[in-house]
Amino acid sequence: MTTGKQKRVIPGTTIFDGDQARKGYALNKMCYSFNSEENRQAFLADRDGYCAKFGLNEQQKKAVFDLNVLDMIAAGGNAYFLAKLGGIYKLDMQDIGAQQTGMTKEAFQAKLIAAGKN
Amino acid sequence: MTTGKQKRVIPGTTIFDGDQARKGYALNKMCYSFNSEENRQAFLADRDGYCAKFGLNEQQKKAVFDLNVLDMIAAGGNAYFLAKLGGIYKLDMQDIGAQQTGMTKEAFQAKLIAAGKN
Amino acid sequence: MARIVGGINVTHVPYIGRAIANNLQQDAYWKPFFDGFPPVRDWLAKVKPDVAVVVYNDHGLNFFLDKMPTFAVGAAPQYQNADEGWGIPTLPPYTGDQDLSWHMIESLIEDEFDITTCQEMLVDHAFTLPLELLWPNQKQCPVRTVPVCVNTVQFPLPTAARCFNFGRAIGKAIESWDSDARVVVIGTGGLSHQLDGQRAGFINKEFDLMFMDKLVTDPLWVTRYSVPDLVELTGTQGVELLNWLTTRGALGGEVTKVHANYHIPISNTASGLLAMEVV
Amino acid sequence: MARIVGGINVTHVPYIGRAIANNLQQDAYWKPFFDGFPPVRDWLAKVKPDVAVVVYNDHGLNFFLDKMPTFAVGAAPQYQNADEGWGIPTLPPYTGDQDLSWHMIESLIEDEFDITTCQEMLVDHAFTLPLELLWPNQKQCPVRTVPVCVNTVQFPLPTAARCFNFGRAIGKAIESWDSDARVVVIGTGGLSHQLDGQRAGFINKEFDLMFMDKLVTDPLWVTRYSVPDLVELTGTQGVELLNWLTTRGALGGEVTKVHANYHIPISNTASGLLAMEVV
Ligand SMILES: [Fe+3]
Ligand SMILES: [Fe+3]
Repeated sequence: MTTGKQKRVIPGTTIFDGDQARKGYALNKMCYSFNSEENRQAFLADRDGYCAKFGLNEQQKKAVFDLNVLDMIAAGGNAYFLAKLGGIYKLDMQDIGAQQTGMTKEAFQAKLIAAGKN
Repeated sequence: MTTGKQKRVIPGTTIFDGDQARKGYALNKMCYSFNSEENRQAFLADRDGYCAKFGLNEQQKKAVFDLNVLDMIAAGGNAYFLAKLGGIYKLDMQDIGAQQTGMTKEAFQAKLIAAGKN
Repeated sequence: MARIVGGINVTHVPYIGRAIANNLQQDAYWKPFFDGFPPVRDWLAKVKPDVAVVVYNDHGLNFFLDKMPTFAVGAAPQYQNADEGWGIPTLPPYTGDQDLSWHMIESLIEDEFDITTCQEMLVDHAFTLPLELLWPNQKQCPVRTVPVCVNTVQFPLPTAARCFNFGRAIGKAIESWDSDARVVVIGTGGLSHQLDGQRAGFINKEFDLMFMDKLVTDPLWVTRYSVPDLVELTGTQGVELLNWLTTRGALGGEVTKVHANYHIPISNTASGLLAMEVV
Repeated sequence: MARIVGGINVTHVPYIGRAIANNLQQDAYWKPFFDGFPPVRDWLAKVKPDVAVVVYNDHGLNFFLDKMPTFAVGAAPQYQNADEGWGIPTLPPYTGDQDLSWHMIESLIEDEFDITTCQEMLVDHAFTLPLELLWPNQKQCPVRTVPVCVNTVQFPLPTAARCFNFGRAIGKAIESWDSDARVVVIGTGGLSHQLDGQRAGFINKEFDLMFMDKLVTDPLWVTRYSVPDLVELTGTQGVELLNWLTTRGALGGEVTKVHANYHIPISNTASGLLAMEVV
């Protein structure tokens, strides 16, 4: 699946390229379905069945069940689609940022504010 | 709706351009739905209701009910989509060609064969 | 022929929709952001555009990875907003300008841009909120619209040079449109932000300010950067600045700055606003 | 690096599917068409391609006017055929080559082709029947595939020059693919035919024969014609010859003719077949 081509490395950053898009297709397709309230409710009512319907693999399903964003990205998830899954659990972007950086939400927010001061 | 721009005139030929695409959107969308057998049956069971569901205007509905291909084209129909409506009635391309040119099917077929002789 | 009155680049973030719905414009957190807009609204009241061409990126509402266009142009009579899954209010539909849409489509394909044409199209917060910010408290957005969607979601993205040239071709199309309409070009997204990964929360004030400056005076400066360079410099979603660059391309040669604002943060984003007038 | 072994252009018509299903290959009506293929199959048996890049146009199966791309490239693991509404048999799925798909997508966007990428894609008779004609009676098509879809449905279509250059960029992409695969490029559609309007049944033998000749010796000759010129000369569906031109572009400079066949009519269409080998 790898092309052998040298990829640009940006620390802490996953570029959503063809390799990621291939790996994550089922996961992202499920997240895309969450534009509909009916689908969001169907997911909450039967997460296992809903993931199976979209053909998520075990890694993807575990990441979704754990609500672990870094694991979802490792499994091919794309930020724009994953955000819709976050929405189901009322996670805002600072919640998601804090989780990924291993910070408290307050510390993450403080970091954002600090970026404006320098 | 016209742009005022001089359009290329090719006798007996309608180019499916933006003007046609705007005019024919509902009709073509209905025809696109005929990729599904279930939809084809739903159309046959209630043509009026099916046309209404896709928002066809009177001109489009009349052309469809009359199965008049030139009228469908005048109403914005595109050949590739209209062919799917023809399929419902088991019209092949020589039936459709004969109808549009006002020939018998045999005469239309003879004309095609003649095109190979010269 | 139609006339381009200028261009406005503005950040989009879903939570702006919630701030507007809850009337938080003068709240301490939001005030530095919302206070950027009155001078731009004054300018709009003066230049009176009839149509807005809005260059934005879809966030998984209208486009999925089954059919992901590099550049898409709307050609619908009306554009509906819809549920994006985040509980922000759905806004009323926007009126299209199909004459301009089809004129642009003709011109862009003639100029060898391989666009996807959309005769039906849902528009997300990246399209609706900038219009809401520029024309607030309207029952119905007072300008007709043409959405232009740039892929900033799935790599490879179009290069900065391609986006700039796409913008130039959009400008050329508008200016050759046989109409007395006044057109404003709006670019949305950016500036630096990264939502995903261990580098989430990344912001680059220095680059953003340089970018806003160069966009007015020397936009080709941006084309020295590859898309991965731009990700490194501005974050995985900071690359939405390609929409700003496309918009700048549409304005052509020289522009003057009407008004600018920059504030960190709203949500996880460095917010920018830049209104430019064609010289 | 991968190697392009050659290109094959071939007419597609839904009823070919019915003729195959009903075993009519030696029927007087169909024989002059089907008899063109054995020499091309012999050549394929000799050059042994592993992958086919198939340049075709969709006929309202995968794409509707809500999202109509100028150029689309498939990137799916598998491509399903499906009901097109005409009662022709649905063929088994085709295996994709995702490595080549993504390599092409990277290369084409870098070269400023604004493609739509399709990670899920239904393929219609224009994709399936040429493969069926070239590799008949197989349970499963013996080559991996990459579908490339060109808009010949909704005007404006890409210009002939753009298609030729798109083909060149496809050729460059294939030849820079780090693989020892052997690739054949297949273009489908045409030649002259017109399904709609009072001019239905229009066929232009003289132009078709000239086109087939020039495609081998001087393909840029075609680019002197605008798309409306090509409609006038070859019919509203005759413009599908843009897929032939794109395929020729992918082969690069000089080619030799392996085999050609031309017969009027099958259905309403002047059928052509042209296999070319890269010099
Ligand atoms: Fe965004
Ligand atoms: Fe065809």
